[in-house]
Amino acid sequence: MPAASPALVVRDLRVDLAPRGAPIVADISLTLAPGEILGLVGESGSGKTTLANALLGYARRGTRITGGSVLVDGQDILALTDGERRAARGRLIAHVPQDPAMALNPLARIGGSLSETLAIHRRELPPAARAAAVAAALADVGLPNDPAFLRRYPHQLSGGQQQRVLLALAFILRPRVIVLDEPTTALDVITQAQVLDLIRGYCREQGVAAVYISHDLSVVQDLVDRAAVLYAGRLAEVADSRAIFAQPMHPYTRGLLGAMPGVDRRHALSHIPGHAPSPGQRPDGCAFAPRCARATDLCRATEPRLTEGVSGTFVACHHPLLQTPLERRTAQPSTPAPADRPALLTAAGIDAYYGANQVLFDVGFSVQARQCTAIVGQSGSGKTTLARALGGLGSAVTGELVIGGTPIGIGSSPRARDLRRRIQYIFQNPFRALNPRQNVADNLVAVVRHFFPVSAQEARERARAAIARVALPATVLDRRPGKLSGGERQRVAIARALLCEPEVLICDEITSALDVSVQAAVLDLLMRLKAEGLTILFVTHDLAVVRVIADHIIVLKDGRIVEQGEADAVLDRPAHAYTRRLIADSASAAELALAS
Amino acid sequence: MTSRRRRPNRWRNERQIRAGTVLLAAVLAIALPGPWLAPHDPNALIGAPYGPPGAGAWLGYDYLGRDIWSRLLAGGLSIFWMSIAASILALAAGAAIGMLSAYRKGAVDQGVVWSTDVLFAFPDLILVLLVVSMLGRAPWLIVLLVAIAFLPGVIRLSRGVTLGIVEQEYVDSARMMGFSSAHILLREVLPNMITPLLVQFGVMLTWAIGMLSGLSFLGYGVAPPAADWGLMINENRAGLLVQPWAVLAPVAMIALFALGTNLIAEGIGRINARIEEEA
Amino acid sequence: MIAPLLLDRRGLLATAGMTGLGLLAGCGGARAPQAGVDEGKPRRGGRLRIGTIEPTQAGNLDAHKPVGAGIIRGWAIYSKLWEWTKACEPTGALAESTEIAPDGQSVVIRLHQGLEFHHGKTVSAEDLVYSIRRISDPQLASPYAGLVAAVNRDTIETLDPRTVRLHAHPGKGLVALMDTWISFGGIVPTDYDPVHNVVGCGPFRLKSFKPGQRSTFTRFENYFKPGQPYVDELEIIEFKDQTARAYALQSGQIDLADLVPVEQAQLLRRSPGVKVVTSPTNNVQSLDMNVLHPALSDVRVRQALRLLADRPDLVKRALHGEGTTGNDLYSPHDPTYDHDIAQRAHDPDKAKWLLAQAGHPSLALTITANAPGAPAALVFAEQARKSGLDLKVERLDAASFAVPAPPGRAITTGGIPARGFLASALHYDAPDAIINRTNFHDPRFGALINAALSQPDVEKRKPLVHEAQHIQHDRGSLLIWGFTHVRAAARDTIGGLVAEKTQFGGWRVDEFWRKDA
Amino acid sequence: MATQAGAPPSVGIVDRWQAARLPLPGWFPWLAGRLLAGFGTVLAVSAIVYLATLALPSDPARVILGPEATDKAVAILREQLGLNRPIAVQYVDWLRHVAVGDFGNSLDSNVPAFGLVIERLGNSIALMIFVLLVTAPAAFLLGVAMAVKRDSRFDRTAMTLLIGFKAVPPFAIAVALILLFSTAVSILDPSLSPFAQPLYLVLPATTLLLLVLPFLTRLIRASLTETLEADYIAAARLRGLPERRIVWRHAVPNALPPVIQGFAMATRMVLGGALIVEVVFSYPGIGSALNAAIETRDIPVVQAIALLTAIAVVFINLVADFATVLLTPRLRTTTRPRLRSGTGARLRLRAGGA
Repeated sequence: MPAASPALVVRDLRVDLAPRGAPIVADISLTLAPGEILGLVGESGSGKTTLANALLGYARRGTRITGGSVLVDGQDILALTDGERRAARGRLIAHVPQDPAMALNPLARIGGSLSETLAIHRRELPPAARAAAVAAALADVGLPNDPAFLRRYPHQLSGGQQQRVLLALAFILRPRVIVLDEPTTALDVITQAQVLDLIRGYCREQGVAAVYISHDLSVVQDLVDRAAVLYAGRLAEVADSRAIFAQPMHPYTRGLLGAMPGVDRRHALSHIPGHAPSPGQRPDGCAFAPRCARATDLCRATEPRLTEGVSGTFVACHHPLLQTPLERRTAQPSTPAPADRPALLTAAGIDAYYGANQVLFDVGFSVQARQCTAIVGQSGSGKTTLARALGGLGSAVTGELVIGGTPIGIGSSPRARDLRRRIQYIFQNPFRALNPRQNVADNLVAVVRHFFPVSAQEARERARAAIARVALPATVLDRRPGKLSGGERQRVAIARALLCEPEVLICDEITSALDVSVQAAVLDLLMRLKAEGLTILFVTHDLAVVRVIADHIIVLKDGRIVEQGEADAVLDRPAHAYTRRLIADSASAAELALAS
Repeated sequence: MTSRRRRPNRWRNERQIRAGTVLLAAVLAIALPGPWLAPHDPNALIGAPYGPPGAGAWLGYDYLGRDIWSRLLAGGLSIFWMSIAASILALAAGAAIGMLSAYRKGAVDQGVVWSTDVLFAFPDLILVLLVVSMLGRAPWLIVLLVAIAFLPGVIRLSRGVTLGIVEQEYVDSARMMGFSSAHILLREVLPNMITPLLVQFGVMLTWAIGMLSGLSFLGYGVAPPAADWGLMINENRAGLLVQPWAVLAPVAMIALFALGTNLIAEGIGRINARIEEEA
Repeated sequence: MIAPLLLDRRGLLATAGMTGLGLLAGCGGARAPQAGVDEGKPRRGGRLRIGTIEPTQAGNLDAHKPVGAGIIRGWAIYSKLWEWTKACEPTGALAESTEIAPDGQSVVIRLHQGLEFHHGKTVSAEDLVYSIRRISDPQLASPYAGLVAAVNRDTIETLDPRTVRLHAHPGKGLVALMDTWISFGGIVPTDYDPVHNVVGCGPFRLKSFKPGQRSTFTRFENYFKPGQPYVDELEIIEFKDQTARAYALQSGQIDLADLVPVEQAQLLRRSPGVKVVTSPTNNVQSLDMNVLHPALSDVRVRQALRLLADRPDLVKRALHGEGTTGNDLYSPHDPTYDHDIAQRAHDPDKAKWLLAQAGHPSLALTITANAPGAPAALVFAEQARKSGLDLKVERLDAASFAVPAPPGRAITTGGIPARGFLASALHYDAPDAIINRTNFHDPRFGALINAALSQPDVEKRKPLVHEAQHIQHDRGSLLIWGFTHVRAAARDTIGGLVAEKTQFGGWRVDEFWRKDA
Repeated sequence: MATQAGAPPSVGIVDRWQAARLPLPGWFPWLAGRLLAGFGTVLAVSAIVYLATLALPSDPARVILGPEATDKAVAILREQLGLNRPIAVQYVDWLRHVAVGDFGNSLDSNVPAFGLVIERLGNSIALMIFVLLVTAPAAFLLGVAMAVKRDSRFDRTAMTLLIGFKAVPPFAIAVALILLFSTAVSILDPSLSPFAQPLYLVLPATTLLLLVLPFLTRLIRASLTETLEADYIAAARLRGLPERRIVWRHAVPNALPPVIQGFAMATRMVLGGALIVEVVFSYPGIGSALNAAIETRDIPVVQAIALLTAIAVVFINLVADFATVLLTPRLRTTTRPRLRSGTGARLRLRAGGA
């Protein structure tokens, strides 16, 4: 711990829901030295965004900061008057929001937003000095600062550029502390890496402390000095980043790391059963107890306090694992395609158009039965268009498609009902995959009776079996999708697909909207289904997931296949420069260190 | 601590709906059983024209000497069923057209959008006045015309909502599985349109009441000698300053009726919107 | 049926103005007018503002084809050969003498000496000929051409610069000419044009005219009545709404309001500085029975309906008591009227007996009414219902009501402004009546009317009219249940507005004067 | 109820223009398309109006001459008015005249219908402007105040009042106002233009105000409430910008587009609602003119009013959509909307419609 006076000291911070008073975030205590980056990791519902806002003394509608203090350079933000607090925001402690597209005022030009911040906080600056400061701020984040760029509107910038503008807005007043709320989630892997470098460099050079909030451990691992894990509104574990990855003490942290896929090696993922309780529904005692294999009556009765474990580390658990390091089991490698058997699904000469411009250029490939073929590409590579074309959607698509020897219409061209049954599709956003007005049983029964001439009774029976097969409790059948978590809904979607007894299951980024722990469970399920004979076509941009599940990889760039081959071979020895670039940006330095 | 928010508006909606129900119940208590409760025959000529309120008739007599209170009791039924019929008709037709055109897209959709623009541009009252003066005052015709006047609004709403729903993945999934369009529309799209349509029904009901009574007021509504609130206003308007009750009573009833339905519609709309958010 | 503006009680839905015919002559009711209070000697000068009601039309200035408020403007601009006295008899105006030939087939009319038009031209025989030929000119298509149909417009003789002889078409009589041609017989110069050269010899010259809004006039010094008109300037403002006009009169924005409906009259009678003058007239209120209708072709059914009408109750409710009961006969003020015919009593039992006799114990009929006629229709329907008849009332707006009646129509509300017996017959049920909605063609009755039309001598005409009236009373097609009063209102500072037996109390612009001039 | 703003240009049109590299502003093809659609709409309305008025059962000639005129006279007048020609010929001929603003003469006062209607339209527009001039600022300030003080006692009472006024039909309010202020109201001198008599405008304007104010205020409140929940507002607060500046410089401008659409709807409501109000107050506007014209079957005037109202409505919609496009940089610069399919993009269900 560097000796200089701490940049940020948070003591017993607590934020409650406004009307009902149930705690969203409680007992938060942290200290941060200048130049130090603290990673704050938490899955959805853990209250990380509420915490981020509370550090700047801001509570969204429906929430209220009810206790604790936030000292920045010795000044308690929460105790300031409204006027003083407003002055402190930006100058003392700055904030970088999550989704760049939504966080910039669409009517304000880039230059305007920047000079406005200066005009408010640094009134004494004459216009010329202010313009210079704006230009300097843009240069710091690697953006052009010519007048044309300054006059641009947010919608005229790329995602990465927008995020850099937000960084400039945060850096411009030289704050002592910066709070970054998942700044890279909305970006593609390559831009994400650039932004992370930018942040790391800035904090080091300016000696600025930073709190980097994320739901993705792999991103945090590479950037932060110390990491803190947030679960159900409470700090589960705080430790040096290297220590936490090697020797996680809290069962939840251990579970998270276990569920984290890595690009470097094919890990066998272990997932955490159940899902995190949302504010107001948290059980007594340790919130993680219901999901913890080591839970005892003590855990269920009393709330564990954050106590110091090994020097410099803190853990809130009655039975922390102090000595046992984390071992990552390696799954068996991807099975190469057997030469003799014919491909189950072959596609050739696929072209697709979006309006006037072409998106797919003469794409052709084949998918082996009982294997998982991954289609990998960044946003805009056309992978989703391709997937939808195979699944049976998309009007401006041409090409041949053959399944099990019989030709099948591509895109929205007509298909026989039995052929439609053999290919099933799972969508990315679980919250829009199920009809909200029908309960799960009705959703499933309708599909069964569409494809198979069975009675309602028989259909309901099959539905119950499918739900069990995707490891969901039978009680889910009578509930409406609205009452289920993201992970549960995605499993129901998979169950719906399984009911059709498909031969090929196309998964379009089905885990990207899920938390790491839930993603692991779903990937686990898919691998079990593959083992039971299902052929899977997995579309994603996340190479770590590909490493876990794929046997065969097809890399797509700007509508063309640049490389394809056996999964481990392609990932270990990428031939094409673009693939190499993707792998480099996905794998974090620390993880590489772990692997060696 | 900053930005503290007072009680959310959940209880305001219950109160709003309760107030609306009370008002509506009061009006219906007069309108529905009215014809059988009326002390005198609504058309009977019993008092002096514009006779002041007195023993026989506590609201007095209208321009022909008929008991205002009896006519008020008998006059609510027509406006009640006609406004509900018009709203339901417009809702059913509008929802169907809007849903189909948004689902089909292409030329059909453009055609529907353009024709709703035409109907919107056409001042609806002109259409109603012209046709009523052409074909006479049959109640079913008036209901049909009022429904047509509301049609573009409902089409636009249902088309907008359907466009939103059709983008959803569960509709794509149904399409991929080869479900028929009819199935998709009836089981996937329609159930999700219920809430916005319900709210629009409430708003339309209020407009229908206003329009129907306006028509009677201009003399194009229900034909005499029927007892109808709008007609009562029209008939007795000349004697407004001599016997105000003949006009004030029906005006008050119409206003309360419209207010009641509106409060209920607003309340239901807001509660449903919040349920929708939580789903 | 004519929807006289006069009978309109529903301010806003006044439609008679639209049909434009309402305003012919209208003469006094049975009772003598209220005694004219002595207002002293009329004073010269000042400005008179009259507010009239014109809800729908913009109106025009044509002497022979006035529309809407054009009629009251006609009284200011144009004079006629004759005019109505306050006792409702036609008397000479521009005409010095009118002699009808003994056989009623021709009439000699001589103009006064030295009459002038507004633009100075002397009024001569050629102008008279031009005027009668203009009103009857088919190209002008004036609705009032029918009233001078008896005159042969091609065989008019000019005896001298001031005298002409008119000949009747064969078989037609000219006895009623004074009665029919008096209202729209404005005498205009040969160079007359209704838009660009609006000239007559009436009491005022046209100064300005804004259709649908207002018209202003200046005094015509050579008016044929010496010393009249008394005011220097006249202004006619067209209001769209009775209530607005009533307030204007109360607040002094206007000086006089014509044809005030009964509701406004009750209000104005209680307002300070305003007086309301009620003229009892013989303007007919009737229910016209279509004789061709299967049930109504039977005299017994017609008589039964006439017995069912409770006439005092109809006057009380439909006219708010401001009217007198009728005896199914028009023009009671006409000298040839037979006052010995017994007044029809209200006898529902006899009516039920008659209906049973006619084989229609429970008759179902429809009464077609326009806005002014609706109240009476509703009241009569209610009265009939008490005796088991099912009368449905169908209210039409003005335009649909004006269309010629479809054959199946049973009863229609109606009424005409009062005038002489013959003129009324020429209107309602004479053989060649302009509008015969009731399709009443009784050979004997027709012969009597034609004979009367050619019999200028009153005494010789009386027996003919009496017998005709008996036929009407015994088997006629008109249920004339009442006659209505006409009200006009003015500020107290206005003189010359007196009750009279005609409906024109509010239009005698040449009589009004300002007491504060 | 912000109706769907004019949909951003369909991709097809933009591409053709873009390909042609014409130096036109991005939104020009959209504007050209909208003008064409607007013209088509007006043409369709003219056809409906013409056919509807001609199908009226009663014959205009008879209506002018009244029941007393002989059938011969009526026939002559029909000929003079050219009512015997086939409908199609009459329609085309009528359209030719209408194009130059000649709707023929009013049947009852043979004054050119166009002149009569324009004057009455002027009165109605005067009333409309008077109403909107009062309603716009009032609705704006009230709406903003309610949005900023959301769920406060002020917000709740104001909302209840607004719902109350929105519900009561306009003519009921009108009748009540007449009774309350019957004597105080000054009388319209028919000859002077309403502009010169503002006092007369008070009652009809108040009635229309009560019809439009609730709608507009709630629209502004809803739009601003939604904008205040946006991420860039929270980001601005976290940048330490004062609340007042955030509301007026950031939130309100972004809340404007749906409000402008609401304004177009409000003007349409005033034009529509004015008919009954004008009739009740006998205000010489286009509403009472229409009511009278229908009663007297004055077909040229009915046609003129219907068409001019339709043109006014189409024009208002166009102006509103155009303003929306200008106010939204994303639409104004119309670089073809890039597909943002980023992983974390939260696709919000944007229900359009009322």
